Amino acid sequence: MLLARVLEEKLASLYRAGKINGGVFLGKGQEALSASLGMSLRKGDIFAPLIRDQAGRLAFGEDILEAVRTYMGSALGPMRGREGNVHRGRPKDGYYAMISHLGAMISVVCGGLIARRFKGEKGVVGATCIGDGGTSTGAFHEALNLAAVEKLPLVLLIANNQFAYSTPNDREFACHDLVDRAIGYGVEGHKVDATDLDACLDVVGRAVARAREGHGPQMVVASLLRLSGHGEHDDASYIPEALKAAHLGQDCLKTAECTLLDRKWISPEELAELTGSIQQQVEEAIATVQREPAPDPATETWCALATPGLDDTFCA
Amino acid sequence: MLLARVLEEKLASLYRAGKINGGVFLGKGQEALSASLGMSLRKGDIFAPLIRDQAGRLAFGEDILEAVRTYMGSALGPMRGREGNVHRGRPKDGYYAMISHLGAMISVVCGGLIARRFKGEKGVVGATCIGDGGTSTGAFHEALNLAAVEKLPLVLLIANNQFAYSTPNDREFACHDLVDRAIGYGVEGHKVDATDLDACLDVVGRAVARAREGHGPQMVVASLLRLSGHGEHDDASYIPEALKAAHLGQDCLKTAECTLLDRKWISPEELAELTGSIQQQVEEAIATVQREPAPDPATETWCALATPGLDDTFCA
Amino acid sequence: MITYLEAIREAQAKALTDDPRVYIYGQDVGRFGGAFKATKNLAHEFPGRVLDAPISEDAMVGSAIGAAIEGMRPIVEIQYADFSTPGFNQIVNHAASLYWRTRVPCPITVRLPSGGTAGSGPFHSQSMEGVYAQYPGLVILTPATVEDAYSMLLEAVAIDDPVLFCEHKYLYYHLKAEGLPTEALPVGKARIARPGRDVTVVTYSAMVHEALAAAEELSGEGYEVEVVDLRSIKPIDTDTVLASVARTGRLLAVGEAWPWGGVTAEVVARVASEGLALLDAPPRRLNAKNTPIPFHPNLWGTHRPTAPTVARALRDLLRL
Amino acid sequence: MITYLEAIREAQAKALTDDPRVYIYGQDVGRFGGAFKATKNLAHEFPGRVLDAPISEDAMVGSAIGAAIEGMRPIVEIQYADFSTPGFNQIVNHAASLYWRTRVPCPITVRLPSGGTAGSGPFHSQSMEGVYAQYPGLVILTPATVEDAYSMLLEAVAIDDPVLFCEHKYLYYHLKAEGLPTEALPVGKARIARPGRDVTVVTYSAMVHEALAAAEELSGEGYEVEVVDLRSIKPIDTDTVLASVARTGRLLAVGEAWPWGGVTAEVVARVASEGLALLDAPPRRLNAKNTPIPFHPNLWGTHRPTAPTVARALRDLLRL
Ligand SMILES: Cc1ncc(C[n+]2csc(CCOP(=O)(O)OP(=O)(O)O)c2C)c(N)n1
Ligand SMILES: Cc1ncc(C[n+]2csc(CCOP(=O)(O)OP(=O)(O)O)c2C)c(N)n1
Ligand SMILES: [Mg+2]
Ligand SMILES: [Mg+2]
Repeated sequence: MLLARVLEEKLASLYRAGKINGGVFLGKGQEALSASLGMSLRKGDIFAPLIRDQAGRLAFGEDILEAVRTYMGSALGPMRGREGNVHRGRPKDGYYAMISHLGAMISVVCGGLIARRFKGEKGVVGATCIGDGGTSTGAFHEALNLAAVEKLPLVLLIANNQFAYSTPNDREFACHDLVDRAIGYGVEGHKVDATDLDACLDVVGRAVARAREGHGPQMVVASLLRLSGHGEHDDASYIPEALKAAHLGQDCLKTAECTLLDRKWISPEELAELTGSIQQQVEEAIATVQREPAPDPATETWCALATPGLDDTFCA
Repeated sequence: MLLARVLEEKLASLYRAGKINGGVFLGKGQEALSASLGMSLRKGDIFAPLIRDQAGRLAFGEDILEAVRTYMGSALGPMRGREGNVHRGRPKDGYYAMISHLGAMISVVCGGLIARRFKGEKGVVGATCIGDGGTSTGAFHEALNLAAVEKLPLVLLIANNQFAYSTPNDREFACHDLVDRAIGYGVEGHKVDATDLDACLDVVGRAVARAREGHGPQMVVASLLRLSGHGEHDDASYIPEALKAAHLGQDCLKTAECTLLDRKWISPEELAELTGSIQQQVEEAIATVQREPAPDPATETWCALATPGLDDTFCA
Repeated sequence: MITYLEAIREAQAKALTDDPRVYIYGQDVGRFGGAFKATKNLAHEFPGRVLDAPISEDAMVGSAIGAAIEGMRPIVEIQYADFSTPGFNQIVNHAASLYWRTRVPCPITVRLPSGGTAGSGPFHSQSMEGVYAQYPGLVILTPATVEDAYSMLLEAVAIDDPVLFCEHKYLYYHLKAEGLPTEALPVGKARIARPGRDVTVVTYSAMVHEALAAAEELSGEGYEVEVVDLRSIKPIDTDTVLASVARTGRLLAVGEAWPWGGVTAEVVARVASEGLALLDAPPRRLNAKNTPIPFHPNLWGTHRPTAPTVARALRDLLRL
Repeated sequence: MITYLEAIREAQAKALTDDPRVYIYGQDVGRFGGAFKATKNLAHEFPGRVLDAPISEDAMVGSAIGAAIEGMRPIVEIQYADFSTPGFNQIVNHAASLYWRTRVPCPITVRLPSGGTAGSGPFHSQSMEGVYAQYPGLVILTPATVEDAYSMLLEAVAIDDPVLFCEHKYLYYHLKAEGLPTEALPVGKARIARPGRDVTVVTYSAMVHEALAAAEELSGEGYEVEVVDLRSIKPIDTDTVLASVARTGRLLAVGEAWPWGGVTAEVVARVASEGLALLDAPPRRLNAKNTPIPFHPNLWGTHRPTAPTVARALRDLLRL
């Protein structure tokens, strides 16, 4: 999660320097939650991260080069400049690439799990994330219901960061707590305070284990606050100061660091050294990518089909 | 509800005689529920009935001629032969005309209620119905959530007749009881045994009253069985005999008649007379409509716009 | 004798037999065999591989995409093409873009029972192929014969891209053939359904039969009408269309869908831009009327093109 | 100086002022003023009439239809046109059919921030006007100027039918005018954006400006290019297009959307069938490439038509 934070802060500063095409969307404040999910998953599982899951992506095995390449549009990146920022993945490795439409990835993960079941694979988990706002989509409902009917080993992590872009929870839903939705789908529901890494590791880890053991879909509702704008173009001035100052406004990373230091699992010097080496790693990745070629329209295939012979040549 | 039953049985026999274009969809077994809703609403309320709501339509004030005209495609009907069977209404009178896509009417009723609120109208209720199957649509979720956020006086009646076409509940959802969904939306939930007219009048009436008094959306989940096929082309052989023989398989109409007779609120003679006069009424309506003109393609406007001047003349 | 509908069932049975990666997902497709019985007995013959779906078109298509990512070849039955709209997003934005974005193919087949029948009304009669065809990344098949219904559905399942299989409900029972085909034109090739030398009708799906009937009528008046059955509307076999217009010098494009855009616009635009010199008269189009599809058979019969209106349009065009 | 985006805000402010039946509904449109600030301050100026919606496009449009039935005139902002797909069903099947089915008009305006900008990628760049235009019952506006953004949005709200207002995101900040217009062409009339006599470019929205730049370039080479701005793509002002082609004898239709179907196919098909004799050369089309819209500016700049590619297509056409 430290790596995610450092990487994202660097991306944000590149954005401010005008070196990134399109937007930059940070998971600042959501690292403990996201990393817990990535760490609870195994190779062979399915993971479809969303906007604020840099930490989870890294924990699931993403190389930071992939992130930097996608943001900077390198031709060598997994998306070859065709897609940007958070819209990346390597589906063949179980790491699905989100489309922008909120809610859309949940049913896709369900389908991946159905396929695994057809193949007779056991003990596989499929996980994906959504925000408080994304729970209002029809896609969310249809997919979670489908998962429940099929009793799929799905872990659905709902990061309730209190806002959907600028829209507060009270304009997004009217239930007391989003976890109250679990019973209506017939799935197991969990709550977690996502400013607390220990709690995240525990609750998310338990949800993943329950799914793996065959207890069907697991819904985890996490409370937290986004410690950045919706994207880096947004100053998030709509988030009340009082909320930022309250418990939810705590930085999970700082809290985790303090805990480590308190428990003397790490010394201040070691932490500084770790941070330094991570910073260097990120700098190097960015320097590498900056030397990489941009995609070349002349060598693009400009064909959307896997079967080029079926492309409509008149449209070419 | 007796009228609805008699009317629908007559429509079914016309269908079997090949005198109806398209399908015929009955509300047989659902009359107590539907009628209770229609009776609990007032003029000035909004009602968007669904497939199996003939009884509710009549109770809300539909003339049986409108039903017969729509089924038989009379040019004098409210839909002028453009639409058929259950796809009818008079939106200007608060009686909305469903489109086929399940779940779509709920948000439309919400919008009607938002409009009434803008106009400062108080004490208005908007009601609509959906089946167990329709609860799986994204449209259902988005609309009910929107109603809850806006605290609209919506009554959503879920007729759980155990099957969506041939699909049983266990392939449609996995929660213990659909009423468990209410808490997840932050709306009030009610359950009712819809084979029992008294219970329906009580529970549905209470839900409508709660909505009217400002307690926000009300979800009523009714248990019952469809005593017909999905449409008259379907013999419903997928419904297990045991279920038909069980409590849910009771005919709400028969039960209601027995109650009336038991309580001596009506004598067998009066009931027979009533039935006879209703039958005559239906026969007359059908005879009337059979003499009415079919729509004439030559006098159709073939213009979908309310502003004919904006029609694309090249497409005419 | 085998009907168009039975051919679709047989193709699915064969796909399930030949390829363990195939499964079928859709409302009521299981024990019930589907609203039109296109999957009759398949759940019984292929246990666990024909699954009833909830009324959740978005999730149905979404889950098929996920399964395809993992190497399966799902067939999704949408109960009526009209009800694909709630699944529209997953089709046009997700399935259609997956390969281009990620290099992972998306071999799903979405079966769309399309087109009008008498008394079906605005929401059980639509022809959406032209709407979907605007999106890159989709293959769109519109079989007009029993043979094509069978062979093209098998091809659809084999194709590594998302295929929308627009089967026509009017043809389900109306169309019969002696038996299943043993060979077929490949997807992407149009078929000369009737050769002629005076005028070309380019059409597809149920309208092929209206065009053939009109051609028959006009042959009594001394005109030889060539009917081109496009078979797939994305890709369109422009070469075959141009070659036909080169022979006849006249073009009428006929479609059951609405008049703005769609297949007839695309066909006429291609011929105008690639074969202007071939045309001896202005190319013409005949489509459904620009309103929702009416319920009453009187209105419906006027709303869509039929043999008599095709014949009339042909006579007008031949006089030019 | 006022931008295209500000004109949209001003039109909404005026609609809210003039007509108590108007309200605005959309994600983040309230206090935040919308993702693009098209509703900046409106929530403050018109308390209770600019409402934040949940992320529920289907319900957003559905609720607008219900409000319209009851006599309101809602404006729905979809955050990006690309996100109208979850609301597709309510737009094409419900709003578009309501009047025809029930005689109750459906005066809703759905604002669709459309078209590409550098770095926006496949799901924040789409031009869906041609997809919607296939459906009967919709009016589809595609303003290319600050003046039209203002006057046509006011007209949209006044029209008794569902209007899709396709405002172009690239023009939001790029386009500026001296002030708001006091008069305007009515919806349904195309505009000669630049008169010329050698060739006609028919286009709309952001592509009008690429065409104008190409025309400028070609005027240096001695050619006078006429640019027709369609303004609305449903209805299409076919008469103005034909009159222009009658003057120039040559037609290039340019659109930012995908190449299959859509506006350019419809325009070319109309001219071919109604004005074949006017054409001195084959009509041509220039569209975006047939893939999703790429993220990287290098690729994006090649994917969509631009002034240089329009100019090249015009030179080819003038040589014929
Ligand atoms: C269907 C759809 N509608 C609108 C959007 C535009 N959009 C992107 S992110 C966002 C807010 C998401 O809020 P939330 O789900 O709470 O996630 P968060 O950004 O807080 O992590 C919106 C409205 C979208 N991506 N998809
Ligand atoms: C979005 C959508 N998908 C599919 C259909 C086709 N369809 C019509 S009725 C029906 C079953 C409805 O079941 P339920 O909601 O339980 O209502 P019931 O018929 O039992 O009253 C289906 C699948 C539809 N109308 N809308
Ligand atoms: Mg959020
Ligand atoms: Mg049911």
